Amino acid sequence: MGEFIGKSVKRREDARFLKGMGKYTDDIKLPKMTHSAFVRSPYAHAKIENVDISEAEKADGVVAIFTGKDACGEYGVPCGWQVDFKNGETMREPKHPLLAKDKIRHLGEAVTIVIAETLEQARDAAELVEVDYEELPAVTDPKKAMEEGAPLVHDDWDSNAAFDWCIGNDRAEVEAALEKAHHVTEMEYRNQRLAPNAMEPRSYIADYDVNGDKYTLYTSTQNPHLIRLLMCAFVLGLPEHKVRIVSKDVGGGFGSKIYHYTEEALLTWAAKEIGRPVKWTSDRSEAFLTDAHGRDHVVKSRMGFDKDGKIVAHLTDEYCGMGAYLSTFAPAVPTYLHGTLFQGVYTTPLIHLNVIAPFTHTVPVDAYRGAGRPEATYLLERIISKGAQEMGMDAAEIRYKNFIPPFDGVEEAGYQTQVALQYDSGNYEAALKKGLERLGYDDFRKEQSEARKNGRLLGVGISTYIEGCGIAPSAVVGALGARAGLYEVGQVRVQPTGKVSVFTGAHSHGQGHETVFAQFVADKLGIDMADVEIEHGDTDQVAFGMGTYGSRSLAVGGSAIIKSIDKILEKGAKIAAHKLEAAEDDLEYASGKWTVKGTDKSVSFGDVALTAYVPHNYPEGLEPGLDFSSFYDPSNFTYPFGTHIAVVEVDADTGAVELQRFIAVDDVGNIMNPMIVEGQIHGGVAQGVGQALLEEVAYDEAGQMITGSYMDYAMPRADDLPMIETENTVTPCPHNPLGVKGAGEAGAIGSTPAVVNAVVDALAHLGVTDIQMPLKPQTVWKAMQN
Amino acid sequence: MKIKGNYKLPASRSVVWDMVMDPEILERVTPGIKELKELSQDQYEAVSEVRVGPVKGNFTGKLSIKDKTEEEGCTLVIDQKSKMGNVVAEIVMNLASSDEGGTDVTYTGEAKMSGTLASMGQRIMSGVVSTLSKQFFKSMEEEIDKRSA
Amino acid sequence: MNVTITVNGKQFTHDIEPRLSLAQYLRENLDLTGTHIGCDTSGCGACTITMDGNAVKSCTVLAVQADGSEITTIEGMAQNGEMHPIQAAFKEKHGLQCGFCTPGMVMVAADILKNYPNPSEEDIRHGLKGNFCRCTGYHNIVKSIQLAAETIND
Amino acid sequence: MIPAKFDYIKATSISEAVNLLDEHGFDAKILSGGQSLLPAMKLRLNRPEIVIDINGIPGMNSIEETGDEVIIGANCTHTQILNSDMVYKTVNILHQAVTTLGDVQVRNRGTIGGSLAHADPSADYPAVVLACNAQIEVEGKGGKRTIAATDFFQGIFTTALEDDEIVTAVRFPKVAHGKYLKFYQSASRFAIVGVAVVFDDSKVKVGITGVSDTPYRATAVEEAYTGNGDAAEHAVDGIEVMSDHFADENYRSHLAKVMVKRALEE
Repeated sequence: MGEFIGKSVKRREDARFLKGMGKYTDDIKLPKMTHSAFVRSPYAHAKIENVDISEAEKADGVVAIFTGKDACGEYGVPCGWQVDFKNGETMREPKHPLLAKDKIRHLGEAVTIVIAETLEQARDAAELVEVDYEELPAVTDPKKAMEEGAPLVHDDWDSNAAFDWCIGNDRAEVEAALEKAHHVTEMEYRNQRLAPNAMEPRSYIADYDVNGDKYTLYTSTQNPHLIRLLMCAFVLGLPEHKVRIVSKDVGGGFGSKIYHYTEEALLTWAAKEIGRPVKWTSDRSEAFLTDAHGRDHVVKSRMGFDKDGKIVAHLTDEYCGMGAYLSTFAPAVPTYLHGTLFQGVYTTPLIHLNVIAPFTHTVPVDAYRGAGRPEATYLLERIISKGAQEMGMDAAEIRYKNFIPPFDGVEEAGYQTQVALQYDSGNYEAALKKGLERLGYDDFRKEQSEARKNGRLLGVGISTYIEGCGIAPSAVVGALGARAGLYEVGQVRVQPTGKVSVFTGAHSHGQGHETVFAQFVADKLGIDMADVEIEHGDTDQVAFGMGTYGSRSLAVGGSAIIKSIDKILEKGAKIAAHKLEAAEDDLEYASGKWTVKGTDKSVSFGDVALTAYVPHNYPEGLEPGLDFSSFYDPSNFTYPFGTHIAVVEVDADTGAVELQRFIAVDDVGNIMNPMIVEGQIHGGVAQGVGQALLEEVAYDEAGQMITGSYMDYAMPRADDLPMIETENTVTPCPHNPLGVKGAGEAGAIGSTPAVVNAVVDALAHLGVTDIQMPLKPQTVWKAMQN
Repeated sequence: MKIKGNYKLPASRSVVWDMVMDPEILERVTPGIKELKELSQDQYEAVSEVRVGPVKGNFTGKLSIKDKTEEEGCTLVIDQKSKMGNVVAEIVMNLASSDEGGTDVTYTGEAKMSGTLASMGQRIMSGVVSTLSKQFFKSMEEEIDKRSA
Repeated sequence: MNVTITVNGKQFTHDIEPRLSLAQYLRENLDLTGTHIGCDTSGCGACTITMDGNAVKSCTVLAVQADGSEITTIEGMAQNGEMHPIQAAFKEKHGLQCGFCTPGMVMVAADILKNYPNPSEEDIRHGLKGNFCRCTGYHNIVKSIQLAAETIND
Repeated sequence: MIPAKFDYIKATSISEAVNLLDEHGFDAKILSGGQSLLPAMKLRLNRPEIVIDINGIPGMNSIEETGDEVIIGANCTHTQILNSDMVYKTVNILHQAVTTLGDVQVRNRGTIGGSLAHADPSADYPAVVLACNAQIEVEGKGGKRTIAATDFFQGIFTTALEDDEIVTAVRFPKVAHGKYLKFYQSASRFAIVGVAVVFDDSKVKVGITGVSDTPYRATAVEEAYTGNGDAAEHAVDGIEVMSDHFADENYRSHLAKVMVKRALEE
């Protein structure tokens, strides 16, 4: 370990954020910039009979108004992942128009954009646009969308299914095993729809420079290069080298800012039309209606156990809502990011999952923190606990019985699951053991039974999760339907003075890349962190990139940088050898200098850098310069895992749940910066607890959203949460150079079932075996009454 | 959203029925209604200004009466549009003679809202309907008082 | 309407529309973009500033209402290039990730510490009720404010 | 979010505000703390043509004590009330309610007069003013008058205020022993049920907010009270109970009883 790796180095990005000097997209003002406002549908499903912009056009300050009848109405945003029907039929992929022309398919779909000199004028004029709609019946529930006679979201097909997919063992074989099982536990529930709610609303500014015929889009995205690729190649047909995407400070994403949104392409198009920059920043109300949501699975599941509590088979059927259109990664979420985790940390021998993914009259659903893995973990960790409860077993004991034994992926081979993946390394029982020790499990059970005698309802919930991060390699994901590679790019440019600029295709929107990446770069080069600058979020600066999501930045992006560092050191050694008049093999590199082994003869990194750029005395045939770029395509996913434990008390009179303790034991492989990893876990846990107890996007039957603001969409506030107790076990990833696994989503994956298990545990003696999320006081109270 | 309630009016069924069927009276007693224009038999164009605490908006649209059974009941169909969202409601109203000589009015129905009204108004909507209904019947009562005076 | 407002110790006079919120005024007229807007219903607290010493949500105050008042924004917290103890504590305790809610958190923390110089964890969590953070789970924000209290009291 | 255009007038006296209200009728809106009005205007759920700011009117933001009363100016912010030692000592139940109200920032701007005039069915003050039998001082074209809390609330966002009247102060009788308890909605933090109980010898006065479209005195509870929590069973007798996404009629009725019981047993 070096000077910085593994240390809780304070973040270098903090100074600007703490002083109010961050530059989020909405903070940017361009000369002659115009402002825009959208007219959005108040209906979930409707025919557009007429759009009258005549009054609006006359309003003060209006620069332009566009509707679906303008040229922009011909463009559509594509999906980035193709998942076909299990019978071979191609995925149904509707066009997602930039502005609706004839038909509305979800509440809040954009009908008209009004561009004006000021934001006030744009808003005022937008109110004057008259749209005549004929409201049509809507369907918002994924299961109901597949019922006979359900309103069709797209008329091009005879059902709402985008695809119907399965994974695992033969269904009949799984069913037969369930028939024979000693005990079968069943569950039916909804993994409710969530709104990601990054605190910075989406914001875009498009600019067109007529001189260079060049577009610039400033956007609050997690994924600048992919936005450029999709927008240029699939939406607007623009040459990529004429388009620059800038995404500097971004105020949180949690998935919702990965995707290419219609507004990005529309503004880019409009900027050229009007010859001026145009800005749009979402209101929170608009965000609820238009940001991609998460989850929305309707689940029916059966798990079979033998008499010892060993799982013998697992069969699940799900309806996973896609919303009205297919968002960029939507099809991958309930399939390859979900079904592939159905093995969990258990030795389940037979698994089958069927997923029907229907269109509904709702905003598109896509990856939200964890993406498919929280939904898989929720199912596994709830159903195994429910099974234990039904069979009179202890929740920890049943898990110990079913764990895959420890394996490090080096001495012992990786673990091949029934659902396509090969886990890299794992030690699942160690994490559970550590968590139970931290809790004082046996003592808690005593306290719980004492409390019950006094009418107090205490409960503990355990969740032992696994997830898959840094999805790769590209050839595999390509075979699974991805329309992009999932490698990452890392460029290391050593400046003549020995200062280092690193360009990464990963993107930080809170994760602290500028610090963590600089930590390992400085260590690997043996130089000071202050001499390393991390650049990201600008397609003109960074060669290419695949952005940040799926906890991939360090495992994939970091590894790409390591590859370039290796090349730097390899070339540096040649220069050093020349300068020291020694053989390369006789040199060793440490603490920022090459030394001839066993002597005090050395040359510094800075000297070598200068020589590379002033190659007067230089190895023959070697190119000047010290600047390398690498693409890293991992050989496998990484598989973080861990144990989360929640302790709750339920108010017997009101059903209110108090989260008293939360213990998170996470194994994310090697840890670069413990402070940042802990912070990621805290945040993930808060979001997972949010899903368990508070959060829910609710649409009514007609497709109106009844939780469209912070007055009705409940998110955790400071007084909803306790301090979060974090612990780690460390099982390095065997296949990437840093041995890291990823920490961004773990918190949100393990926590949700832990909390629900705890509440059910608190009420178990009352005969409660399941409660639907979110566990609102009313819901819990009603469960207690039955 | 479900709407239901009942109210006792101190007048006979025939008086209450005639009042409900009289657009002039309806215009006077219905909270917020500024203008009720008869389009055809039992079909009206309504212009209203609804003011409930923080919410104030102008609505326009149709109001019609169907399934009429003299002195027994009818269905009120409301379809009102505004900048902040639209309201569509169908309310079944039944009249029954009460023991004390008055009329028991019971109403049940369903209201659908859209737009900002729907997404922002959840917390208060059942209260709004309750208050508006009370206002309606209180005005009816005043109208009855006026007539009997 | 003409307003004169003192922001971070400097006096400004502008002719503005009455409907301009103080948050927009700070961002658009003064280019003080550290004050962020995260919601429409006064629920998120990202726009928190202090007005005559009290934390308020600047999205729910009209700029015309601030006529004659003294405003401090996040940009006014550091003095002579030195971070305010609250800012320094947020850095020390990793009380921020994406940074978007951070200015509001720092400004409300100032109000909390004004009223509770030795706050308990509960006082802090109670005081943060009006501010959403989606990144940190509040854990390190609470720790930051605890540390800030210690530093200020020292 | 940006409100529709309006004219802004900063009133310098009560009579000026009243005259403006009289002149402009429903086109005008009084701006006090603005914590409910401004969000509604930003969402364009309301679009007054004239906003009359009463914050600058002198004499409306003091807390004063007479022999047996505490008089709180309508423009007093929630924070002012929270920090008042006098309120803490003499009307502690009011102090209790304010601690649960909104958040730091909202309490720093919002005012007691604004909140009462707004008459949100889930606000905290109504339960307290009802249980305390507070008197609400108002002024309009017709002069000053006093409205008893029990006559003040008439429906959702609806009060006994005439169209040209504004709240100028609230007079609380000193209360030796009282309890405010709230069960809040987890998103808005408004009350699903808020219960204020004032104990007076062997009797109680009970005010309830959040349950119905109008906050009410739970007279059935008061009549049945025999010194313990049993009377809580009558918390919603004769009351039309609201229903929403977070609490349907059944659950809300149940919660009302639970919270009344707890408050009575404090």
